Amino acid sequence: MIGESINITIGGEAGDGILSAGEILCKVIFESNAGLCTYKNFPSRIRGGHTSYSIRISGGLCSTRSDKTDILVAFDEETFDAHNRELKDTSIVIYDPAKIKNIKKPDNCAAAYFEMPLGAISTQQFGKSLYKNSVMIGVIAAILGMNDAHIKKGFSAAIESKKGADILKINLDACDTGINHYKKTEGAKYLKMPAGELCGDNYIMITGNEAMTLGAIAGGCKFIAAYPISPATEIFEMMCSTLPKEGGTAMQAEDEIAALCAAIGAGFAGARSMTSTSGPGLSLMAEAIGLAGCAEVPVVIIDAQRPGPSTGLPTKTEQGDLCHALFCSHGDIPRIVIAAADVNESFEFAANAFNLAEIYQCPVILLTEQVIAQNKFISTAFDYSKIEINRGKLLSEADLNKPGYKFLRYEYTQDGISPRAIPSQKGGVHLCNGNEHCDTGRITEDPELRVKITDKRMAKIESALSSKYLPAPKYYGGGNDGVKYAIITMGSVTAAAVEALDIISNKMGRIDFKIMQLTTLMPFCDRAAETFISGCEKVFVIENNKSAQLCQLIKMRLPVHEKLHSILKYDGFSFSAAEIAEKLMEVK
Amino acid sequence: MIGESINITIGGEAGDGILSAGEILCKVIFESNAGLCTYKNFPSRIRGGHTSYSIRISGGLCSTRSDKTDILVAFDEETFDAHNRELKDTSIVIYDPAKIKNIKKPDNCAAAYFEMPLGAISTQQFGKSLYKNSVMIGVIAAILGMNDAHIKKGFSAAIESKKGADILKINLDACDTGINHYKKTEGAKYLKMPAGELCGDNYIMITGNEAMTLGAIAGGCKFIAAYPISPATEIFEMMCSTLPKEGGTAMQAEDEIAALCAAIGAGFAGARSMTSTSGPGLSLMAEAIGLAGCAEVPVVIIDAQRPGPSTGLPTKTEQGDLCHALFCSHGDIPRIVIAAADVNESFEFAANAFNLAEIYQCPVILLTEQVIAQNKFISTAFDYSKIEINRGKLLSEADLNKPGYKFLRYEYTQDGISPRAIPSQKGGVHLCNGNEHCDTGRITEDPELRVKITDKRMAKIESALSSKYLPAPKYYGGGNDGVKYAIITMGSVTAAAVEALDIISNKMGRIDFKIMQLTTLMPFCDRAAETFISGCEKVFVIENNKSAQLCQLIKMRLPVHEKLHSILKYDGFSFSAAEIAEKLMEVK
Amino acid sequence: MLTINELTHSKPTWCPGCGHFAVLNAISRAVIECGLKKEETVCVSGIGCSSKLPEYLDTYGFHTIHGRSLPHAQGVKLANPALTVIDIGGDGDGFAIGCGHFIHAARRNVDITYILMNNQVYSLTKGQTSPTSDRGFITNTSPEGAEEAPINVLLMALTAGATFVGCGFSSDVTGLGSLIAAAIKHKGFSFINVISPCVTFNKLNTYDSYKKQCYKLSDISDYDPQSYEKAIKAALGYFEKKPLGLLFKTETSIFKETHISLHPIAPAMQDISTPQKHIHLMQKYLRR
Amino acid sequence: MLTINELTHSKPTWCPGCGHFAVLNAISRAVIECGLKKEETVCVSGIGCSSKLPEYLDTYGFHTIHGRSLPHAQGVKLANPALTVIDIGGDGDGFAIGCGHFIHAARRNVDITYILMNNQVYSLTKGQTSPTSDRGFITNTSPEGAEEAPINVLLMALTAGATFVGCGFSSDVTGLGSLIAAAIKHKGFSFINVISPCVTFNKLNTYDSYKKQCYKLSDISDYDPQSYEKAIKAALGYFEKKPLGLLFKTETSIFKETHISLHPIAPAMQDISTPQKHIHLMQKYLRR
Ligand SMILES: Cc1ncc(C[n+]2csc(CCOP(=O)(O)OP(=O)(O)O)c2C)c(N)n1
Ligand SMILES: Cc1ncc(C[n+]2csc(CCOP(=O)(O)OP(=O)(O)O)c2C)c(N)n1
Ligand code: SF4
Ligand code: SF4
Ligand SMILES: [Mg+2]
Ligand SMILES: [Mg+2]
Repeated sequence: MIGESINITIGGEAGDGILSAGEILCKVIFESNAGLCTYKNFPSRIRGGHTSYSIRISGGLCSTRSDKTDILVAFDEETFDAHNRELKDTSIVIYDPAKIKNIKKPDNCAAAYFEMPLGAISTQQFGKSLYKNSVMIGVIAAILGMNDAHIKKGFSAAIESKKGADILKINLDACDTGINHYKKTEGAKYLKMPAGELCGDNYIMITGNEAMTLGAIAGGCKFIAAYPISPATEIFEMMCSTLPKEGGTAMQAEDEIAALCAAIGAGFAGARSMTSTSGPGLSLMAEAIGLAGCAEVPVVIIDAQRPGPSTGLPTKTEQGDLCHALFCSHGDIPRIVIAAADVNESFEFAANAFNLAEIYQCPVILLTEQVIAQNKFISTAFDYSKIEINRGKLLSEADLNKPGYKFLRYEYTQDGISPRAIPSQKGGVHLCNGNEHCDTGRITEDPELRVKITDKRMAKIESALSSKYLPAPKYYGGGNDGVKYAIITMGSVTAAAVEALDIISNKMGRIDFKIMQLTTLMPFCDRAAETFISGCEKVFVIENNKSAQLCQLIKMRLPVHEKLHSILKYDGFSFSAAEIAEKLMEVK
Repeated sequence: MIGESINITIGGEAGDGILSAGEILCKVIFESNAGLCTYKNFPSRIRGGHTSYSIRISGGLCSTRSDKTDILVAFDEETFDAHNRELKDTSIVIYDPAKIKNIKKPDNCAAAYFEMPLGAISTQQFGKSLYKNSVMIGVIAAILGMNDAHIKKGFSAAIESKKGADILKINLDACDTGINHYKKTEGAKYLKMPAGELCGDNYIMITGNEAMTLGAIAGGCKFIAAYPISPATEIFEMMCSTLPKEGGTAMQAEDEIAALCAAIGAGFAGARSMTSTSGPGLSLMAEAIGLAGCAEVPVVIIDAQRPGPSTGLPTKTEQGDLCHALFCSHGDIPRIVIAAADVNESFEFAANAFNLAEIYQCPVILLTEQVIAQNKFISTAFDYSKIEINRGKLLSEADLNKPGYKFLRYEYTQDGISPRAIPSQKGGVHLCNGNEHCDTGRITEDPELRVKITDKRMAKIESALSSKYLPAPKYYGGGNDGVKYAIITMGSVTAAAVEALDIISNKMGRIDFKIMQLTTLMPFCDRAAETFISGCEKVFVIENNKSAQLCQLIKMRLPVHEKLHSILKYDGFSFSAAEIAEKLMEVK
Repeated sequence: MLTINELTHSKPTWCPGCGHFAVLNAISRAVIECGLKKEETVCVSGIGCSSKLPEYLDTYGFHTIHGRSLPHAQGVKLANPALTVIDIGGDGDGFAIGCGHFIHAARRNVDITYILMNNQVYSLTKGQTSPTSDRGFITNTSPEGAEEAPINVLLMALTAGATFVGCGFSSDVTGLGSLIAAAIKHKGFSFINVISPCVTFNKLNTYDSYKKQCYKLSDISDYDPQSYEKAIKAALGYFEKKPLGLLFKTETSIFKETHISLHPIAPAMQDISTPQKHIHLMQKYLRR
Repeated sequence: MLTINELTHSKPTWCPGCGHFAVLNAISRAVIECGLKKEETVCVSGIGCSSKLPEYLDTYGFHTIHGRSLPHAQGVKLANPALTVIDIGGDGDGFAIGCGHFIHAARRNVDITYILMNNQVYSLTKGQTSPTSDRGFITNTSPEGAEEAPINVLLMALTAGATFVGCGFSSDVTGLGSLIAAAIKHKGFSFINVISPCVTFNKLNTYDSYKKQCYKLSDISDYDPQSYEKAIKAALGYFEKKPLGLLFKTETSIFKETHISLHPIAPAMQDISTPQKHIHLMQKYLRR
């Protein structure tokens, strides 16, 4: 449960340096032992256009945005248009008059407004307006009564190594100026910074993309081929700088088809291998996904979702790739589709995706979303000791050359999994094939063999259901008995839904909701979903897309159509807890 | 009901000229006023490998294969391996000893075997073995007592225009030789040729691919871009030779992505436009399908299905692309997916696909299957007078320039359909866009507009449900009342299922089955399916794929999971009526 | 005659100083110079900073998907050859994901104009190595510097059979405008490589560094754009010295030329209201 | 040492007389000549008659999808640089759908060998125009004759930056075998265009017609495969006179060369059993 939290939103033009200001602020907050998550909102253009950076601060961990703002900093008028609805009576609004002529205020709101010529202060004091953001951070620090030591540490963590001690000093001075300026402001109001509960050195501040990358490397990934695309680019960029030092290699492909095919080639050759992309790339990969399924090559595809269709909204968030991930590619292939909800799952699922890929020798699609991928979260440090490596039926050269053993790459087996060898291994020479083949891998058109190999291939889906590496559903909220209403979520919606239940129980005392978060979408565990739903009167499937893709999947598996109710959002933003709570509070 | 039918199967190596012999035989049969359908079985290689050509002859129309053979002609030993199970006690087997050493006979079968040195006869009589197939046709003609005039006409239709009168004469002589040879054979057995009921000049003999092509052209298609791929290549090839003469144009693209994109470009420019492909190509098109959906460009995609996954079995048949067609491409787009079951539907649906594409301004995927696409069927001539052209909300220049009218390409409307203009039209200048856009077509990232345009776009699916151009489900078998068992089919399975009911009623007197053929898969008409199913105890969904894709679609729409039972086949062959009947006869 | 203002739809969102402004301006000038009407001009693009250009131009336009603008543009032109089709895009769009389409568009010789807005970097995705990036160029995806041989787009265009190949520079809008006008007037596939600096993500290849590398072909006394050999030679030198102006031009039959001349009414413009018109095609399937 | 027999997996299903037999034979000879082992050799292909080759070769193999063999082959090699990777395919596979990948493979200079089995036609799909088909070639998809300029694959390879470019002919297995052996030994991306007639679907370009067009580069006294200019010149003449032998060869650093030398254990061969080894990467996200 997220007790009291403070939400800070800074709005302006991209050129205003809001992004780096936000990053510094995050580091300061991190030092205070508080929890935080950010919500960046920026247009698909390089400069200009309204941009905002929100930071939600809580005592403990927190992983979903708030749609109310306690402190709003405005560098331009559009900030008012975009964020006025987030203001409440206790809010404090700071605005720099430089680009603002009209202060648009929301009706019936007692928020306090303070004009702060942040740029001018910076210019006056330091000769250029460059430090206005540090002045601004000072103002925020003053409002929240932030601890001096935290500020120093935060600034130095953000600036010193990159820009040196001199620049750090100016920025700290600017921050001080801001603090003093605010404190001297007439009628200055103050808010309470949540008391940090995250003591000790076991916490990290990280984005979903960074967590995915760490997870993939921990999971033994040694090859990535990818093509830049928002919001997945950071995974590939981080891989490019990191993987070579960890013994792996990264290749920038000419397009997403080449990226996945190169990853498949590397997977065939025995490297744990992946690609990272977003919707348009995933669409292009449909044929190669089918090849990996047919030829039974392990490969991991991370899809950081953004709103489609087509190019859609490249810098916003959505959960609209589910159906494509589940059903793309002609013909029938075994595949695994899992979805991470936060940075911890990003790490853990990424690592396990490689186990699943190698054990079941099939493509594994790991879904994330822009809102997780590109925002920062404070989390407990990832538990590397929990990561196991399991390479499935990959044989050693000794196995391959046991007397009397005849290696058949696509041997017909009960569990659908055949022994695997990789090039360079003696005794494992075989043909990997996307044409229909028999157990040796050579082309066959024989109808009986076709049935046999198809049954074998598809049996893996069933086998995977019992794997310990396959993420299990997670449950939140009321226990099972007597709970009338069920909620099903995946990915980022989960945290918002969990908090929504808190809101509802606080406001109404209602505790008649419970939540199941689906982490594995394919193979689908009918039993778990059925057990969860049974006994409930209504089931709310909450998802970030237009056509209720998760709901459609559940319907496909279980005849519970009448119970299912969709709560959908597809405006490019993630759900807030309050939004969900509002919808659920109407439920009777 | 198909009454008595005769099935002829000719087997040998591809080089044996079986294909052209089959074509001649078809023409002869066509002349006799009988009905027929063929079943070609050939490997994915150019020469060699076992090939067979089956022709099923019936008095009236017939559109599904038989799995029993009345006359088997064997040029090689593999013919026995592949077709022995089709023999029955009354079957006649003709074999040319040239390449056959061992005659493998099935157990307990009284079929009559006749050695006929077809090649040798040809060489002896005409100096080369080239005419062995005409000799063979003579043998078949003798067995069936075919009419001389029909033979002459058939041969001349097949040969004369291509090869001239001299070649025709030799072939006719060879055929005569065959007839006489057989008649003189000791113990020669004879079968009865079904009496042709298809009198008059209103019949055609045509393949599914040819029918699709005629349909597309009748439907006003003026542009095709495609890339060769079995079993769709013939559509594009026929378009290349035909379309330019009909005022349109054809472009061989460098790949399937370019093909669909060029077709989308032409659709945007105002030409009725299409591409044709098979599974691997459809997979590659996923992203561009999303673009057509987002940018609302009319385009038709014909997918002639072959067995996947991946390259799979290029010359065999399957219904495995359904899920991809329904769900491919990231994000949510409006699309229409329809499936043809025979040559008549191929023609009609192809023509109407262009109406649907233009009215609903979205991609229309028309599914066919190798078994329909590449086989010949005798059918009533297509009714061109029933084809209507409806261009939907495509405005004229006069409309566009009405005083006071402001054209908005993506105007928000109730039915989701916006007015459309095409380049060259004054007053219609606009931007077509795959980025999220507002009503003018220009990029927007505004959350409210995003919701508005998404709702508009997706409203078209609902609107399309009531279109008269959208193929309605078809019903066969028992009336609604008291029928306990329902069968749901799509595409080629339908004819086999319909005949299966005849078999069951003949053999067992059971009339407790009824069939619904789904012709439109998206948008899905819940009401029709629900009405059909309600009251039935069990529903059998019969389909040509491994993962029961049609069944999954039905489950997604209706909570009838417990009633549904799948009958699946995925060995590369289509269902035969007998196979289905066998399964259904067990039903209690 | 149209004015630049009439051709402007809205204010570009490019960074101040971006080379792409000049391309927009030059295209507008060329459209005017060629006396085209808004409604007979179609501007097609892929995805990238560059590919946003049609958003700002008030002609018919199609903002398609990344790397696929050329197939779309060819479809537009083949459906209605009376239209003037200008395709634009970036170096990532055109030569990474779109590379195959470029080669095939060039050899197909459909009568369209393709303008490459070459800044040697992926900009809209915030600065990664592109296929035209110089060796050694350091980005987040090439922290040790780009290793691949950069694509010589001029040589590639000549190799693929483009019938008009030119090179412009964003710092010379006038020259670029007339080069684009010439390309539009050319019958066949015309290609113009525009050196169009990205001031935000490419600090290696700047206006200044480019200026030092460029020379005008018109200053070379014996240069002859009809000579394929000379063009190849000029193109071969591209990485050291960038030739501005018209490299190569030849007249040959365009794709579907005979069809276009035999059918004065374009595919998109044909009357399709009488399906019966095509019933003759069914004839050959009838019984004889 | 291996024998041809040991390298043979099964009987090819190609038509009698097909040029592809010679390529299979020549590859086997080259593998033997280079002293390779079965298990260290990987033969990757796309889809086509030509692409069936790995079905018949008893080394590791990967029969992938149409047009994408090169990305797969590069993935294999980068995952395990100790392997010898031979990629083969047809002109449709490599230069229609695969054209972009070819350009990028060449410029990336991964150390693999790519053998084009060029019959100027799509054969497995029964005879359509391919990107290397001669102008005027009549097929079912070009009933009036192909209109597009054929791709000059040698020129394209040189333009794209291939560091080894050769040309062979199926009627000279011995010559082809040693050319392939040289390509395998070459450090970098090597490309060999093999003129490999389709006796079934290409009646225009036959063994006989090719023979008349071919000449041996080794017969040209002053030919120097180290000269890029001479190579370009020889390639430019390809449509009239086909140069057999080694056109061009240059040594330059291969893709990821520094990485490969710094990490003697290949990515595919690394021990991955201790995830904890990478925990240091998490450090920078911890509170200071
Ligand atoms: C299929 C697909 N892959 C990737 C992207 C992401 N993406 C958008 S623009 C771009 C590159 C832009 O570079 P360039 O074409 O050179 O244009 P510039 O921004 O430099 O003008 C990429 C990779 C996408 N939109 N679609
Ligand atoms: C994505 C995809 N598109 C199309 C095809 C069909 N196809 C198979 S082989 C081939 C062309 C083969 O030509 P080429 O590569 O020249 O090889 P050849 O048969 O001539 O040796 C095509 C188009 C396919 N298998 N996959
Ligand atoms: S990022 Fe570069 S290419 Fe994009 S608008 Fe800015 S300067 Fe232009
Ligand atoms: S069709 Fe042509 S390429 Fe294919 S096997 Fe036969 S001769 Fe060879
Ligand atoms: Mg660029
Ligand atoms: Mg070929």
